[in-house]
Amino acid sequence: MSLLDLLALLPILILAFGGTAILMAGAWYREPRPLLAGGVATALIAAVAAGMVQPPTAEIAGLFSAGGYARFFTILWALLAAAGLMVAARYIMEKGLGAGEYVSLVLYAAAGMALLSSAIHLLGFFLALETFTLAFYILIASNRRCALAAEAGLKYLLMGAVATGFMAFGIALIYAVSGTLALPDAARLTTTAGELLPWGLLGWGMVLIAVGFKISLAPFHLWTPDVYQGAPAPVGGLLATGSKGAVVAALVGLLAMSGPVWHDLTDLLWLLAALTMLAGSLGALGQKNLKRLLAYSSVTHMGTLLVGLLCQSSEGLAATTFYVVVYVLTSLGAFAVIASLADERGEPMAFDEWRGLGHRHPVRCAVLVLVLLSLAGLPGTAGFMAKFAVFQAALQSGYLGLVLVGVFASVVSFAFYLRVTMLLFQSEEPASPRHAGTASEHAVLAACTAAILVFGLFPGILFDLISRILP
Amino acid sequence: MTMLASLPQFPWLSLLVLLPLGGALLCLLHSGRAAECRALALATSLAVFGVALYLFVCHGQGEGRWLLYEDSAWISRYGIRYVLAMDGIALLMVLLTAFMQLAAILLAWKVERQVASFFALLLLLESGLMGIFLAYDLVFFYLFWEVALIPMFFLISIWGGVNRRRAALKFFLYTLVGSFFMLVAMIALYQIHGGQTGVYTFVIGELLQTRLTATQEGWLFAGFLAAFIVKSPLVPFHTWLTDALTEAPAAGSLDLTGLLLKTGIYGLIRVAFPLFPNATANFLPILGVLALVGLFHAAWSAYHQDDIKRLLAYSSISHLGLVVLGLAAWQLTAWEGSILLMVTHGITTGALFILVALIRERTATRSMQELGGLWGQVPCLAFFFLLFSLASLGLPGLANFAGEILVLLGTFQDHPVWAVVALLGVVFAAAYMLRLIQGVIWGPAAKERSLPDLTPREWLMLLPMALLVVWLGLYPEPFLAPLHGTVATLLAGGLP
Amino acid sequence: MTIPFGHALAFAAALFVLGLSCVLLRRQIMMILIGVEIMLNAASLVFVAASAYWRQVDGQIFVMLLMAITAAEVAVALAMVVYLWRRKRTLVADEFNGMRG
Amino acid sequence: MNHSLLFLIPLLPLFCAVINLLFGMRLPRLFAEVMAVTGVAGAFVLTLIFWGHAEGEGTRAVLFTWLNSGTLDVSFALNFDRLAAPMTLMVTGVATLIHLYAVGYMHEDDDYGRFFALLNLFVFAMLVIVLADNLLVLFLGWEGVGLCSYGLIGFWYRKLENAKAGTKAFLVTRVGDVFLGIALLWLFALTGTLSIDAINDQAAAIPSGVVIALSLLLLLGACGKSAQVPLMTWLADAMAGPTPVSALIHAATMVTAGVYLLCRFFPLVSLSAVAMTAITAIGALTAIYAATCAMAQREIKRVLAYSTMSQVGYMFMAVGAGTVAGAMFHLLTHAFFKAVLFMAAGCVIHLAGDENDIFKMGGLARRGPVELFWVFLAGAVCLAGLPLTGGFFSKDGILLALFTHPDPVYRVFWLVGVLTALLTAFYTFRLVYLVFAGDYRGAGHPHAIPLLMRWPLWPLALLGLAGGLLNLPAFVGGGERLHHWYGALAGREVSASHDVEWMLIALAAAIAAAGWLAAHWRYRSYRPPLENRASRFLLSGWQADALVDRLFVRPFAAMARFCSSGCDRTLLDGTLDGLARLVSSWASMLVQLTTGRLTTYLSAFAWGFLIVLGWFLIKLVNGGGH
Repeated sequence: MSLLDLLALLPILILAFGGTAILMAGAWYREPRPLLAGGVATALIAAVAAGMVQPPTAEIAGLFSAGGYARFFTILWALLAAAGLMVAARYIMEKGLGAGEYVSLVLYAAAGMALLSSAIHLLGFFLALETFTLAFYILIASNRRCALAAEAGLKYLLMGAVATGFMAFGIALIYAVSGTLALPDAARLTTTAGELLPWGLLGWGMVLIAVGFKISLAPFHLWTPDVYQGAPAPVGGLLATGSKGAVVAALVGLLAMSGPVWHDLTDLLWLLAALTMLAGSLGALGQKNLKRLLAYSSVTHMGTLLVGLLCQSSEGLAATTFYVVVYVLTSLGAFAVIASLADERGEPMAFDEWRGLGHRHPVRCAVLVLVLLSLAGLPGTAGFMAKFAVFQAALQSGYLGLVLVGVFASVVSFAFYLRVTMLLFQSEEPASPRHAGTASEHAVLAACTAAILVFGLFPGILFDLISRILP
Repeated sequence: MTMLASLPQFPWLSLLVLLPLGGALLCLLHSGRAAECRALALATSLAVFGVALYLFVCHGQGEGRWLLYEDSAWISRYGIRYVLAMDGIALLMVLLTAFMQLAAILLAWKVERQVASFFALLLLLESGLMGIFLAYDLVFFYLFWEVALIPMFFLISIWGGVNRRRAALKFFLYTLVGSFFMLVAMIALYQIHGGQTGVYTFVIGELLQTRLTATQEGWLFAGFLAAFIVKSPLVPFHTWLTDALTEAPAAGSLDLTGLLLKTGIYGLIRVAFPLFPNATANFLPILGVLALVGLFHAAWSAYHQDDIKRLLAYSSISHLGLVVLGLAAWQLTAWEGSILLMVTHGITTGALFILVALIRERTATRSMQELGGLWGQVPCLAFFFLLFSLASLGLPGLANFAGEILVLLGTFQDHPVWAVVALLGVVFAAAYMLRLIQGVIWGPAAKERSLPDLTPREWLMLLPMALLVVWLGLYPEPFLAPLHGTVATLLAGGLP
Repeated sequence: MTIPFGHALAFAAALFVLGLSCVLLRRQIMMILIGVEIMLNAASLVFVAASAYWRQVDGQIFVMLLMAITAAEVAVALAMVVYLWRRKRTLVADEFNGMRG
Repeated sequence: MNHSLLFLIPLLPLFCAVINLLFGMRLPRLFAEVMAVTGVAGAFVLTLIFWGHAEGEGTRAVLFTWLNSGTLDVSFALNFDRLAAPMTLMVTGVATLIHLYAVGYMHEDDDYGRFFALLNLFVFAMLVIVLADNLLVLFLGWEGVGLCSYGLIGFWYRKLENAKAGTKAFLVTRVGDVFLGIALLWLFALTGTLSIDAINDQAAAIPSGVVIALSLLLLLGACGKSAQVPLMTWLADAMAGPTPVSALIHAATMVTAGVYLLCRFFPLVSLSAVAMTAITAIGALTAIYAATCAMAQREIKRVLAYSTMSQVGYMFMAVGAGTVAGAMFHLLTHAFFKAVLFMAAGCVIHLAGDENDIFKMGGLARRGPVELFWVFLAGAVCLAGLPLTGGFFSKDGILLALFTHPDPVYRVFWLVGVLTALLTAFYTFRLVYLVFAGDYRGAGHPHAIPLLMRWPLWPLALLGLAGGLLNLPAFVGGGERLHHWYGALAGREVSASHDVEWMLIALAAAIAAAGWLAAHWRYRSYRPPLENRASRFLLSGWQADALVDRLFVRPFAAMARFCSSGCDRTLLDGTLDGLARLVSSWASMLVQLTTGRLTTYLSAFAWGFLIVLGWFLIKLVNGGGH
């Protein structure tokens, strides 16, 4: 770890040490406002550092790359952390949580995500994954007064622990078969082919199970609705966007570096993708709670992302990256709306708490409608361009079957999203008005809306950026 | 096709599409004050109508394939371009949209709930429709195809009738399924074309040259057909329309029947037929038979209805069946008749929906048992109702007859049996329209009511339509002139 | 006398399956956590065996880090267990089914 | 004089109609009445002025192109030729008198604006039919006439059965229009043009089978409008309209439009003998059918309606027999005396206190003005065909044409014609005796008959009586002026030896006398109507309505029910809702999976692991070939 490596790792160091500093400060100085401001500042500085500072070396100690791709996602996760903190500000102050602890945990999570996105070594992959998972274990259960939060925390913890078990055993098998942990060669498994190959594939299978838990693929997604419902909205926002986005970013990075290496895994991935899309969309159809609906919708989106990964073509990877960025922005918007409406009676979750809110809070409900329509894939919004790109890539690689499943899932998702939008603007027995929301929340909402519309109508900007950074 | 470089002239077509959008945003900004929103909406739609009229007058007789053509890059990664192209047919549709929008806004003058968003949605719908009629790039077309659905969905689900939500959801999902198949077919065509010529683009002009095998063409044509058949409700796929129309608010149903139904047929003419000539050729007989079945099924169903709005919905389906039959005949006169019938049907059925709304405002009912004897109570309204019903019935000298006779004359050339059967359908039209007229105007008044006759606003809506109906019936020449060139090229395999 | 690589793998696999079945069958949270620990140890075993087989030190470094992470995880898990015990006076996993559907 | 002034003839009534429609109710009543009458009278005067243009080939006036698309180029064009001129004169003349009569008749009715507008509109539409140069303009007039008759029959819309009668008339005539439409389409496909003269010129080129089909289509189209056998059920119910309407539409003009159509297309129709026989058969069948029904009718106007149907049947027989001049001759005389009869019937109804049933009248000769009886008698005498009257010569001309037709089957039609003449005489005088003879049986108190309702009757009565002079047969020393007027258009030259003609004239006179005597014997002293199955059968027009109802109306309604509730609601909506329920059942199944208990979530992990293991074993089995 020479000085140059440290310099290359600068943004993540800023996040980590910033978090520690705020944690220490929080011990003496309980006043939440400055701590939050400090947290947001740290995140922004890290983002600027990632953007400005040209890393001297391409790789950091063989574990993480510092290339354009990694820095792009470092910026994204840093901005996400900043937005998450801005959304959580009012929540922390009202619930009287330890501002220092919350902010530092979020910053550690951001650091973990940035590391994961730039991991080029299984060890780095494993370390980064565990760092932000641990941070989330605590963040989810942070609201001591709410019983459901504890339950959600427990579920996430136990499932996470089992997943870590699978991940570790998987990596071990890969290491046993390929003799190396560096990702491109480990993935290729060509060096020691012969009779041990299936065991290597089993190793990758088990890593896939752990990844499946993390980005809630079909059979491993059952925890998602409960955790999203239990976790407070700001944490749910980070969980839905950051943790999933980072893992997918890592997989994209892996595939981008090593080329089409997963041809043995394709039929397994095909099955998982189809199952996920169906489970997500059908699950959401019967929901009566908005956060659970968002959870299932995130499952569907992960299925579509898997379709993008499956294509293993440069088109597919660019489409998946675009999809991840758009998905992160839209989901954040959705949870930000829920957080901004939360008041002393808690967050509006069940449908009859949302009935007719459109008349009381027209602007924010309009944003929510735009977000939902973007999640559904209405043309004109970023969601459509993302889905269009993935479908185009999938068709190019000949996965017509998956595209048709995707079409069915999209139609079903339009159904339940539109049912929510109708609910919002229902005029008979409307629900009581909610909190007016603070400036910081409105800023985040404005940013998300702008992103959805800009990337929807002028996606060229993001596409060019992605094609430049993808190796 | 040598890309017609966008002549450096005023971007009229972009103005047509973006002006209503601007109006909608302004309406939302003034959401507080209802009066201002109404004035704003009216001003915008008047401006759009002015532009459309100017284009009709000045740019009506261009010789080449396109009267106006605008083209600029949009998403270069996928070769998606911002292309707006107007030919004779698009010109008529744009004019119809602008005119009907004006009537819709006047009709919606008495809306109380959320006036601003109602008018904003109406203007957004207009912008979507303008886009559908003008866009010449597949993804751009698809963008407007879906964007036009959203305002209609909200209009029905918020301001609609009793079970409006079910109808709105059914309406949206029905057309959505069709359009998703179109999306997949679009992408597949894009890739095949790219594979063959190395040029990856979505502009229809370019995609016309793709050489497709029979199976490929069949499947892609089926994909596009799914979207357009559902939208121009051919019979087995029409149940969404009757629910949506009966539940939609007055202005919404006016736009739905007057314009949205035309987008389906317009899509066939502009996108599906030119792109897949051979698949179209052997699909035409099926299309013709479907149209005929639709014509009769809708006529019979209309005869059985009690709710006058639902009866008019079925009558729309029946008329559009005749329009599609005209297209299926693949003959110059038949096509011009179909397009003329699309315009006149928009006006006559639109006017009838206005009248139904006015009757509902006065008598708070739409069922024929409770209506009747209106001639005595509201003579002017009843006269207009009679005039437009007769026009919709196909009485010679009024609007629909010109279109219908052209369709029948054209269809008879190659498919005499179709024309004769369609002519029989015209008697069925007389049956249910006369039942409607008798149920509403003549006969003893079910309940003695003192009803106010037409107010000046209502006169302003109905009089121009009445004059237009008579004018189109007697001298449709100015509206047929722009069509000759365009229809000829489209029929000749349409390689511009 | 080095143990053949296959035997180590088989043993580790058996250990892994044991841990997994402990996780699935037991209803107490504590026992589930113990099961997880067994699975992690099985992974460490494979690492050590592989490192020996490949004559590389990577595996063992991984094991060191794995232990560190396991420790952190157990710390957080036990904190959660204490917190849950104080709330619900029970540690049966299925008691916590406030959210469903 | 510029040809396009010809357009003034139809446009004048249209202009007055529009004025009446818009300002009729606002301006004083007199203004509307004057506007209406001048509209039609003006057209009459213009026809006289333009009479010169009709000689020779006639003049054609074109206003502007109506439809121009591809090969089709149709414009609003009028053709004022030999055939059209007398017809226009008759229509405008009779219409003027009937308008005057209507002013008196509708005196108490307050909705006069709409009435006069519709009446004028009707005259406009009729003139368009008569003067049309191409089939499309003819179709415009054809449907316009249908619309006006619908509006006028259902004029007193407050009573539902009037509105129903109007709708029935419109629908049945619309069925006829369909056949005309098919002929129109076919002719355009064959000849590439819709101008009637061009079609007639190219008629020879059309293959014979097609000519037969076209002629039958034209025949059915004509039957619709002229209420001939297959499409005749609407005429009897059309009497629900006010009497001037019945007089104008259902006596003089609309019902003769069918005959006029056949005359217009005579060059085409006459090419096929089969078609001509069919026309004659239809005419004969309708004549005998209507005559029998007229005998059993109870209402005065229904008797006259059936008699009109019967007389139009005669005109069809004349066209079928090949003599256009004979048909037009009978058409003109019939227009005069039938108009008189209807108008007189209007006065009679007034006298009987708005009572229609002739069995509740009687002795009206004494109750009202005495000349009413004489004018009614004049019309009745012409209808019955007593010698020297207009009706006698025109009917005799037709019977002569039938008798001298080369084809033997026409003898049968001649016999039917003679029998119908007998029945006609009988029911005419039955009507006269029941209405005027004996003492008053009704309860109503008589309304006063305004002057305007009495004065216009006389000219028509005289025209009816002196109608014979129009086309006096040669052997009686007549100049056959109408026949020469038509020249080439007149059709077959009817000539027979002197003794045959005298024999026929004697026969006709004897029949008329016999009919009178029978009626005299039967109804001189009042007898209540006999109620038996036969009379009820005849009263209801051979159960035609019931037949049509069972054959068409009921299956149509059943099909409508099947289509809308059967197909749409259950089948289509059913499948959609079923699909929706299926998908939501999947959804609820899936949702049950998340039971909330941790053990199920962990078991899901196990299932996932099993999938991977299964996939791994497959890979193991086929050697991990990659």
